[in-house]
Amino acid sequence: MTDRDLIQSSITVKDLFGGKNALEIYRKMVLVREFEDRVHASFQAGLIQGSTHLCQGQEAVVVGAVAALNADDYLTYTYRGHGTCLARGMSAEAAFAEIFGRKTGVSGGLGGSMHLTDMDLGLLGSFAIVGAGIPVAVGAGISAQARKEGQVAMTFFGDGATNIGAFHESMNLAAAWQLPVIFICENNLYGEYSPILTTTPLEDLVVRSDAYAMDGYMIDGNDVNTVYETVKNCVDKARDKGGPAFIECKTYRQCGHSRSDPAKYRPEGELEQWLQKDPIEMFRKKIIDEQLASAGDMDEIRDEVKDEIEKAATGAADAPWPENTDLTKYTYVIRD
Amino acid sequence: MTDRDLIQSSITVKDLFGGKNALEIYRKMVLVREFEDRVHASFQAGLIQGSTHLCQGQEAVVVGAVAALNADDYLTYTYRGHGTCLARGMSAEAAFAEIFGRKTGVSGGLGGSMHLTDMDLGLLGSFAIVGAGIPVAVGAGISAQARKEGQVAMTFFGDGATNIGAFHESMNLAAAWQLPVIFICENNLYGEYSPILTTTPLEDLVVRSDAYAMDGYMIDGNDVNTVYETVKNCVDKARDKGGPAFIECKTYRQCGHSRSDPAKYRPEGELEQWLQKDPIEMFRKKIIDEQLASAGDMDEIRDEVKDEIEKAATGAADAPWPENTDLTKYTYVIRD
Amino acid sequence: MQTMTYREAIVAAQRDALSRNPDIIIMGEDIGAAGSPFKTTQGLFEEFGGDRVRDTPISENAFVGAALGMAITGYRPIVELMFSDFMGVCFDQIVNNIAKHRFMCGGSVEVPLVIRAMGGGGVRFGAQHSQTGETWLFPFPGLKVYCSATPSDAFHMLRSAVADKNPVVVLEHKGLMASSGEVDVNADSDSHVTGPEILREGEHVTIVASLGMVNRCLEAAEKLNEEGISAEVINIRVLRPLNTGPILESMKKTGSILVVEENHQCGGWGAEVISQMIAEGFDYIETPPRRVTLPDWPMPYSPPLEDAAIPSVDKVVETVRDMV
Amino acid sequence: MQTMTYREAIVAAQRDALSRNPDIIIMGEDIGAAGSPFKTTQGLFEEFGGDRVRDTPISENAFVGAALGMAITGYRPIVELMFSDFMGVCFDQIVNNIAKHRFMCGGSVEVPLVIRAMGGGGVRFGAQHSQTGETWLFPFPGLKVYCSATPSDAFHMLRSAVADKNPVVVLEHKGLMASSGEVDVNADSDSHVTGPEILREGEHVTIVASLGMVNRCLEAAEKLNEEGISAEVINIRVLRPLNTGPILESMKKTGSILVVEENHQCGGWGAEVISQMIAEGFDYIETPPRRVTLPDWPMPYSPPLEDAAIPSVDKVVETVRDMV
Ligand SMILES: Cc1ncc(C[n+]2csc(CCOP(=O)(O)OP(=O)(O)O)c2C)c(N)n1
Ligand SMILES: Cc1ncc(C[n+]2csc(CCOP(=O)(O)OP(=O)(O)O)c2C)c(N)n1
Ligand SMILES: [Mg+2]
Ligand SMILES: [Mg+2]
Repeated sequence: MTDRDLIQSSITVKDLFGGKNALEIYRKMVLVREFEDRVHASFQAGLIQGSTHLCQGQEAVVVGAVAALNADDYLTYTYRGHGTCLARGMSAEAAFAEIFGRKTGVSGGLGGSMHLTDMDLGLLGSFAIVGAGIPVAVGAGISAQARKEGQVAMTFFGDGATNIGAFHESMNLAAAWQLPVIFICENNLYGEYSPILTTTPLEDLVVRSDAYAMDGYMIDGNDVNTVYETVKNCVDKARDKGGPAFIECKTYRQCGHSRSDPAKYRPEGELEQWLQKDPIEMFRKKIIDEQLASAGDMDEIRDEVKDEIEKAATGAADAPWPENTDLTKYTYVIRD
Repeated sequence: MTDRDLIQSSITVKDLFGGKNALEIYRKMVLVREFEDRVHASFQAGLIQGSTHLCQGQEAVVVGAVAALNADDYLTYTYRGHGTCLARGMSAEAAFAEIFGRKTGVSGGLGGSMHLTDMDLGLLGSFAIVGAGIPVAVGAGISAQARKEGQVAMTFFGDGATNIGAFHESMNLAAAWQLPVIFICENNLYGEYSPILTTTPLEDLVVRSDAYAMDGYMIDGNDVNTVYETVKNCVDKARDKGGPAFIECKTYRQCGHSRSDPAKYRPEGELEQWLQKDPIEMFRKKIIDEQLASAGDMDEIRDEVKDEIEKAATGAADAPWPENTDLTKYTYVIRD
Repeated sequence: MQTMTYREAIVAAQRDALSRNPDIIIMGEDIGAAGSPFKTTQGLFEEFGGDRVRDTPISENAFVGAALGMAITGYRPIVELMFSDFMGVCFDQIVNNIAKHRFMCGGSVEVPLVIRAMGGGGVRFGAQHSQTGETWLFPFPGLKVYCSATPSDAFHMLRSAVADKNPVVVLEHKGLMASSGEVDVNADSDSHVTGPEILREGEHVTIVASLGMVNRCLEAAEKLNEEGISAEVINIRVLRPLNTGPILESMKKTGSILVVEENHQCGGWGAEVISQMIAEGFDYIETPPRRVTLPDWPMPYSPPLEDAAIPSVDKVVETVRDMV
Repeated sequence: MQTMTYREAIVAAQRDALSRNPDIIIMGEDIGAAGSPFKTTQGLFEEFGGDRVRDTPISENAFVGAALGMAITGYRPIVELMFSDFMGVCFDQIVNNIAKHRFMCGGSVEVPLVIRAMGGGGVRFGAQHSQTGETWLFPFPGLKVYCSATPSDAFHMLRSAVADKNPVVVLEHKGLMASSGEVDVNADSDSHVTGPEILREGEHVTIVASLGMVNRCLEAAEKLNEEGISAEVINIRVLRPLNTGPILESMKKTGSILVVEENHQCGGWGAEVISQMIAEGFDYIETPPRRVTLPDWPMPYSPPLEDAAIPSVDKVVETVRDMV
């Protein structure tokens, strides 16, 4: 049965990552934060139309979970998936360009903010329909199981998504077939503007894994140590034919749901409380406390990242629009 | 949390039903059995084309559960729902006529074996798509809650149906809104030709109610006492704003899945074992043991039912076909 | 007569319905205190309370199916689907259950429910959030399908839908939310759903359009007028049950017909309209009927590509020029 | 040449695929040891084992979505949907994910998967188990949609679908399962999916049909022949991408066209075919094109009503008589 206590890792950063990797983890988290901040600014500035869904505050989940994967593993994620893509190594400039609708975007501008993909990185798809990417990850898990090379598939989704049929059917199928699929539930307490308890009869979604006799863990999703440690254990087990796992990461969406949502529906003080547990600040503090690096070292990393983001965003903004041509060949594979 | 032990009632038939009602319960169970046997025979005889899905062996579930309802309650059920309809009081002749495709059928022959309904009895619908009737019951539960007259909605579905999205979404919605909906899962161990464990990672589906913080019970579904007692308690609670409940009834489909399926996929001896626990025989024995009636009394009831079925089936077979006319008015309500 | 936006008209029709009929319950995602992402239920939660304006979980299949259950047990639900594309996750309930329930019950039950679905492109939401939903529903008897092109439509068609004893899907267009127009709230709503409305009279060509295409066709007609081409513009309004009578009359007059729809050509209602014109007005057709539709690929995200995909005023003008 | 039933052809095509390509995996409900309810996978489980012929839970949305995941990670799934009507519960995956994934990825991925769906009426399964599914899929670019009308189609179209790099939905008809015909298993499968096939040549009228309607039209042509009316009968075979070229050629010859489909008129592919004929062959049309379709109500269960609803040989004969 599922462990229903909130898991918090007690391993040191050093033991878990080693010094150098720890800074790389830190860099990735900052990269995600800076990227999302820039997307927000670009939206406000009119450089992006349509919608964006950002993940500031959830960096420990995406960076920690992705760090547990190998290069040949698979991922599916959502409209709120920029962070997953960057953590996995997607080019920030190509990501910006996609979000800006440019020809140099990861999908040549055909996809957009909700659809960043890069097959070479195993970034199989970002799905804009709630829950729709989960079965796709299950399929990747079937491939992994059939190929017998120890690959795993990981799928990211929100708390609200656990109320949709696709989640349920996918959990059941993965468990019934003992597929190497890692279900990462980013429980950021809200689905759009609705607090979880207005739509869901329980707050600790880990309970749901019992319904499939699946391993389940509820973890501090703002602590990248905890995320990495838990996910790594599950991934290793899955690689070794140990079947799927469900990991509920308690976290918080520091921004609004989408576009320029000011998130006025949040109770007073809630954001401030969660800002105290900001995943990047928490990790930074641990690194300093463990004397793996100085504040100055990390400021330097942040400044580098800021530069990188500035360059990437500017480059993307300068990129050309896609040509207005016949798009049939992007719709169908045309025979030679 | 859900009670995970198999519940078996210890109340006597007399205390639970009283003598007269017990015989009525017995009569209903025999009625369902005889009806289904006759449908089967009619299919074999070519009087029915298409398909039929029968419920011999599951009579204690449908009769016991329906007995716990009031006249103004609502029900949804499945293609395997003849028993539910008869238990609720649908005319056997009109049911036969529908299955035979006749004008005098409950739906004038438009519905068929998989679609017996009678709005006057709260028999809202028999759904041929697995799981599709469950949300409809949730809707009836919303009406019941809004009307505030203590009505409940009950929905019947199989073990296999708990793997489809509609089940999950409905359980969640009913729990989130604390609707008066009673979920009756007829776990007959098979979905079509597949034993439950080939498609589902656990056998005791009651566990699934925890995923919605919903009351859950796992009961001996072949013991009509147990079914009635458990369901009645849940119904009473739901009427009293106590919210929904999930009841897993362990039972067995004595026949094949549909049509003339010989059910060869069953392990040897399994059917025989379950025939030992035949719900009608078990109840009959209890009645005799408690001296509420004699074997002769009950034979008499059975003979009466047989006559009734004979008459109903013959009447239905003699009924005219529907006229071949414009069916628009059955498709749309046409304005006057 | 009042001037209001399309969005306001949607709110007004629901307010009107909630006030008149205590059996009406609205359900959808974030439609309560949040007033819905497109602000189409704004103020209703405050006015009518959480029992009648209900926030649902992200479980479209359950709450659309629940709407059927409510409709056949005495209530009248109005369900909001934030994007028409989400009909995919509840399609079974819409087309197999809701559309067929009355029929399968031998006509013994009425299914008075409304699904409002907001669709359409032009707002940079990408391939999974830009479909109008018209072609999805067009094949299914048992459903009524309305398309609101103006604030007046948005108000009256929704109000008529709510009063209907049949299941009605009202398709609305995201791109029209901020558009404004005159609404006579005292007019007879039912007259809006009898069929196509002639929005502009003309002599040389009949243009039939729906949803976001209607305004573009009116604009095109204006331009064509400057060139001496007189176009009659018809807002089709109701896809099911389809009444092509007024279109036929128009075509008999103009001898030529152009359909403009924000759908792919295959499965579009334009083919049906043209086929009916051919069947019933063969002798009146002077030039081959034409269609302007989406190209045969999903909606691209990039603004210039999306703009190029959606039938434009210019494309309509050119096509008409080519016809007459 | 071998004689086999439609059902056997389906099994044979899958056996062929499984033998040739180790990346092919079949999934569906009760398709393993049970051989599928319509016996369309019989013997495959025994021959290829449970890893390649997989029984699924009743979770169409999950396993159809999983097929997409498999296709983009190196495997080639063939999914069986026992009844086409069940596309309702996995429609989102089919039309929003599978159809659009390649496009949303900027063309950087191939999606080689096959969905086999068995549909159609005439077998007394009622309103929720009798739809062909043609109109459901017709609107969606990104999908290929095949309709098998003969054992040869069933074999070759499925085999070609399996070899395709695009997602293909192969629609099969329950009523044809036991029908038999010649299959040249060594023929080129791809030639079966280039477009319509002329099954009978004629001079006076072109009849276009799909699935279960094809045989009825051939029978009607036979009857008409006795009356001196010569009908050309075309099996449309591929709805997407639609290639009406051979139909146009035929119509240029006969000057008149009748479409027969087991779908409702609204949303049917017949309207598209007619619209294309009008657009491209306007000057060749001598009589207004006609359609014989289902009436505009769900499929009734009662045998005489179901028989009356489905286009019959007599109805086709009468309609042609009326045209020429
Ligand atoms: C099927 C479906 N319904 C509704 C939506 C609209 N929608 C987009 S995001 C969202 C909230 C999802 O909440 P959650 O799963 O918690 O993820 P989060 O956005 O918090 O990361 C909703 C309702 C959608 N995209 N798909
Ligand atoms: C969505 C859907 N998938 C598949 C089917 C075909 N089918 C009909 S009954 C059935 C088995 C259902 O099993 P269970 O829920 O256990 O109910 P039982 O038949 O045992 O009463 C299946 C797969 C269907 N009707 N609907
Ligand atoms: Mg959330
Ligand atoms: Mg079962």
